[in-house]
Amino acid sequence: MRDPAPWLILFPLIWASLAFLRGQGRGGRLAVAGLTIQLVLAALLAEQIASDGARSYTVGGWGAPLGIDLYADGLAGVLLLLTQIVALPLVVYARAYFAIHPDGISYFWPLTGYLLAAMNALFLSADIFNIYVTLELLGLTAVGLVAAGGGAGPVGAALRYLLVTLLGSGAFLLGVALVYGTYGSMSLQVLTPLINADAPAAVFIAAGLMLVGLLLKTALFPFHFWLPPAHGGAPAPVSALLSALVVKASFYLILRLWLHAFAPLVTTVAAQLLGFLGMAAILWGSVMAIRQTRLKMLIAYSTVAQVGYLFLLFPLITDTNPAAAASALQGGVMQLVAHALAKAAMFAAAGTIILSIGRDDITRLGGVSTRLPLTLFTFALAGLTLAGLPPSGGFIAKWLLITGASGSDQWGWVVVMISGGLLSAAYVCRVLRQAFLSIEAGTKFSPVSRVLEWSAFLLASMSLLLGLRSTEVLGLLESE
Amino acid sequence: MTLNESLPLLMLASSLVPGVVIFFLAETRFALRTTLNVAGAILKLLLIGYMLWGVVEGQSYVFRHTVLPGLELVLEADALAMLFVTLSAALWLLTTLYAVGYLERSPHRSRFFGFFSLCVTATIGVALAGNLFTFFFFYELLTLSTYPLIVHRGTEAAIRAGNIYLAYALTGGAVLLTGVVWLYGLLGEVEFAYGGVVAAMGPEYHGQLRIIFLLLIAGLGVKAALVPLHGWLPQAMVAPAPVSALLHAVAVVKAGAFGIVRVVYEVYGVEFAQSLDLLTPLAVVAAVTIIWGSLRALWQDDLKRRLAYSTVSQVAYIILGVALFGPLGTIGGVVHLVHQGIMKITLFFCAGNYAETLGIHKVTEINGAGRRMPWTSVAFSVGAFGMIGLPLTAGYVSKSYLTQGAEMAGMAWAGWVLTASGLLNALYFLPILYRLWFKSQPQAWPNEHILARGRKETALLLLIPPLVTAAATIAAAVFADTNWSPLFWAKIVATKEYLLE
Amino acid sequence: MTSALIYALTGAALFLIGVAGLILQPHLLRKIIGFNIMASGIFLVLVGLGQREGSVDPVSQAMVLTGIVVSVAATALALALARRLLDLTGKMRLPGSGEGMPGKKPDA
Amino acid sequence: MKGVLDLLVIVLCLVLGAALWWAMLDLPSSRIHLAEQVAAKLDASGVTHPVTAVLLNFRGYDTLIEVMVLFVALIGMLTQAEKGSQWLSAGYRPPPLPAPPFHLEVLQWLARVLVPLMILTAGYLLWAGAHRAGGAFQAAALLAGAGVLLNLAGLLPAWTTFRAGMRAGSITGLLFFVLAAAATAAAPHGHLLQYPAGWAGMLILLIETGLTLSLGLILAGFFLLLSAEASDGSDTEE
Repeated sequence: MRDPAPWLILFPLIWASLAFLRGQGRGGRLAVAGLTIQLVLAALLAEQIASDGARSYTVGGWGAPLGIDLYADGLAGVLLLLTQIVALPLVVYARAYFAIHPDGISYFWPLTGYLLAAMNALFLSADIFNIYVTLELLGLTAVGLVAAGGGAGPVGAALRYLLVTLLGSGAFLLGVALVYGTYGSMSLQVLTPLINADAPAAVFIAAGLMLVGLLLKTALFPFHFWLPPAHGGAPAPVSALLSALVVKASFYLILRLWLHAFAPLVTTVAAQLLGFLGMAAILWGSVMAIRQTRLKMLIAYSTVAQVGYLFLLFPLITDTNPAAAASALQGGVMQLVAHALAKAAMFAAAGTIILSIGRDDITRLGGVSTRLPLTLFTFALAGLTLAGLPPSGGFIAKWLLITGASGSDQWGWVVVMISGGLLSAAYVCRVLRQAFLSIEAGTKFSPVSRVLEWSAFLLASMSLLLGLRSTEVLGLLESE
Repeated sequence: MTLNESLPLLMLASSLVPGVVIFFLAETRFALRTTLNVAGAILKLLLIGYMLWGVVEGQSYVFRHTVLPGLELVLEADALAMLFVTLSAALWLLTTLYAVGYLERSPHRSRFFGFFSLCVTATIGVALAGNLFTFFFFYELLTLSTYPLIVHRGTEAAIRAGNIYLAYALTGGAVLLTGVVWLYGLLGEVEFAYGGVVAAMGPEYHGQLRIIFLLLIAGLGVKAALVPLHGWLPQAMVAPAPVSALLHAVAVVKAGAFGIVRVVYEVYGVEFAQSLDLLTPLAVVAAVTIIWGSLRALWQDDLKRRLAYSTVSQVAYIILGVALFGPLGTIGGVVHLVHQGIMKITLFFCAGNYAETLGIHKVTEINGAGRRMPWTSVAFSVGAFGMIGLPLTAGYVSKSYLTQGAEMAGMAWAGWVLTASGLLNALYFLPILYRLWFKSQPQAWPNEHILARGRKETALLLLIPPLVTAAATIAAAVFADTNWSPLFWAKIVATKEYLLE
Repeated sequence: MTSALIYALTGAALFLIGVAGLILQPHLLRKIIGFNIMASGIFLVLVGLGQREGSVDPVSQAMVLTGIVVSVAATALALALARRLLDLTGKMRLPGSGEGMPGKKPDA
Repeated sequence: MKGVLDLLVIVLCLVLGAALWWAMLDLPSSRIHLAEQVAAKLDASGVTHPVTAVLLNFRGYDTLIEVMVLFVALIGMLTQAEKGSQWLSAGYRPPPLPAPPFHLEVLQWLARVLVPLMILTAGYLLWAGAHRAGGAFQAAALLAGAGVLLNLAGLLPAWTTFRAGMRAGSITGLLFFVLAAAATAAAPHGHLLQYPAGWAGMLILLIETGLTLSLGLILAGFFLLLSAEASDGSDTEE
């Protein structure tokens, strides 16, 4: 195929629709087949980007500003590839998971398909109104997935999530309206030189509104309040998809707007503010994770903390020397990739544990180390990445970020990053510690399928190997 | 990839591959697991033998892998690395054999041996690291692979010890990382080289370099158990005896001390470090550690705890040697890296034997054990004599070089510290020996697991390793002047570090 | 100032009224209505700014149509979830602390 | 604390409002006039009404995703509705609806007269969309309105689920759109949603027809799935 880009959007749409046709709980095989093809397509696209540079695709053949363009640069290529790589083991996992736990499935498969279509479309979009539509599709599918869990907890969490995501996309759309009103175009390529030339006050307000909207969706402190119940309350495969990928989508948009179209609007104060919020997220998320009593809530709060790391890159890339900025940007993207792999693995491992012992209580995990050694090992490996310890991808990410911070003489952020890593180690250890205790009387470990254990392990080992093969990822990222 | 490039990698693989395979072996595959372990260890020793010869011949064994643009994992077998590698690999083989006997019939052996092999892999990585980044990489890996071994028993005490260890080691790692990144920021790349690499920096950087030195030493000092960063080591003695052997002799403490050697000699360069006035404070810290560890050891009734404090004190000898400016001190410190390992592992093997065979955990319970377990007690006595520094033991060799080094460096007080420490060592080891040999046996042993059968005082696999290391303790002294002694290698290292060639 | 700009200014006001309602009103139905007011405000801004120079702008009209469809979909889903929550808990309120209270430990 | 936060929200809203007004009043005229480009390319779009041209051709890709948004909302509702009897699990009973102020038969008669007219009008709107205000969404809304009217008149029971036929009906139109898009993307030298020359008008009409039927079903579903709750009790209208 000459252009894999549109097919990355069409394929999930098609298999999700077919899965819906087949009814509740059906379509797992379609998903695995579809994602396998998507993975090949994403790899193909990444290959094209790496060899020929960024690619543009005119939808409808009209071209911007009249039509909509798709645009795939290195960053988009990394995220597309990451999404399919994380999602494929997760759908394999989900098939095994829902085989044991069928009443939670509902319309999991079609919703997952639409979710992936929305993500792929979002990564590829180069038109701010189109981005808004993909954001809404992403938000509603994610809410649907959380709500499908049933019960007052998940439904309440889903509704809160829905309202937040609507508020976020509302702010984003108002920003779009202001930008369109100012320049008369929504294409990022067309807008970039226009904003560079002249930006009236309305565009600053628009950028602020869009940023706040995306922060809400990314769950950056203090907008994180909706995330732990939504991610912690959903079935494990859903939690994994949401925590690993969905929050990254809105972060990707922030990064993309910040680096390109809105770059002239960026101020050091805003960058430092984002950094401070990121710091608060790291500290607050980690401390809350340490205090949780339920395993999945701990992991969800860990996402709050890890999202904070992503935002530390803004003070490092704004008004600093180019070497430090490049290093920090690479570190941020590595953190994104490593966290996606690790968090998917971690939620999957937690799901396996919960399926096996039938409860979610951190203080009652005794015996997991002997009955589910591979799953616990998976959890620990994922924990390595979160704590940024070698040889994981998280370590490389932290190394790059710290290099960026020290290179731009912002030593405060170094302290934050390093202490954040220790806090992550603390909450991962809390789980390991309990799991090494002997089996509590009366606990029954029901057998779980090997697919559950191995698919999670695959994800965790990828997050680990990333530490040794990061040059490939960074090479793709650098392709302009 | 040429053979010389792949050899360092093969060194890692010879323990990594068996380790990974062992993880997935069923608990009952005893024979296969043991075969894998021993085969890996022997293969590693063979590789080392070949490479030792090569290093003497002037071959270079370097493996490079680019992790990031401008950042490489470098594995390089130089003289200092080979010294540590040989020690670790030889002791690994003995410890494996010992552990096979020690853990017989206990649960989760696959997990244990899997992490055990990972741990050795990390140690080999630490030893072969050719730059500071690689060193840090494996240094943290070592922390992580040791944790499951410490908590192996799954008791509350073991898990608490594990968490204390992890808290200390990870915090140390974080401090170390700060220093490493800082130094990379200044230099771009910090590859180990004889004579150091930072000396070229202008005087305006000297302030920063001092702070970085402090960060690096503090980070490494946690594992090397320098006072006041030693708190984890006595706690960790709840781990099984083979793990204690690993912690105290083969891997963890050694990695910290080894790192300090690398930083002082091959990052800063000993002359530059001296010119920055960094060595005297380091010597003072080492001296304080030596005395403090010995003093604390005096009051411990728990045998392994006493040995743990003894380690705190003995490892600081290495640091002291490093801090004594001049080749003799260097030789003493570097050779003690090996000697302390051999002697301390003997003692821990023996302590494990007493515990496994008779249920003895305390010094006060050991009365008369010499007659019940003569071979173990002979080995223990040799180890203890070595620690005190009596002639014809490895400890004597290192101590004499250290004392001369102190004089040469003009730090006579360090000589007094060594003498005092020797006395203190005698004070806490001789009473044990007295109880062993001269007190009468009690009515019943605390908990006799293994009954004596004829002349076999305990399981053979438990007995052979300490006897071998005890013999090595004596051999290292008797054959100190031959070409294959640790001392010979330490001299090669010192020659290169002081660029005397 | 053209008449179209008046729509945009009104739209901005509606947006903020809607946002305040969405955040501050505890009753779910009011929150959903708040969202709809907010969305209408945005649509007015979109059309108003697009046509502030007097000419008809089919692009902004098309975008508003798209936006309306999206907001209908979102409203339907929100209503369904709200009704389900009502059935499960007997209350037309979000469980836990309510929005805008960052970090409150959510109940298990 | 709550009061302070509420006040903060209000103050922030007021500040933002002031900023928005100030910025809008100060807006320079825009550089790009898409309306002109739309007019220039209208002939090639296959339709004569500019809004339809934007919706189904120039920015047809937005519409493709937008109908998916509608559809996903329906799936989200189905995940809730199809919990079946759990709708009223907590024992909560909504208060009974007030009785209609007029006789039900009148409403039913009205519905019987109006619904065919509504369907007819929907057809007209669909066709008219090509050259004047109208189109698939308007037609679908009318169809859904017919369903709502029938339900309120007691002629059409509320829905609790989507059986295979309804699922097929609700997805076919969308799937046709997606497949048409795929076909355009797969065509040699084609791009996603680039209609072959001369075929644009025909394809747009086909897509709109499919969408009208499916969207009608989806929009009706929004109401009829929700109304199931209210009448799920002992009400005889079921």
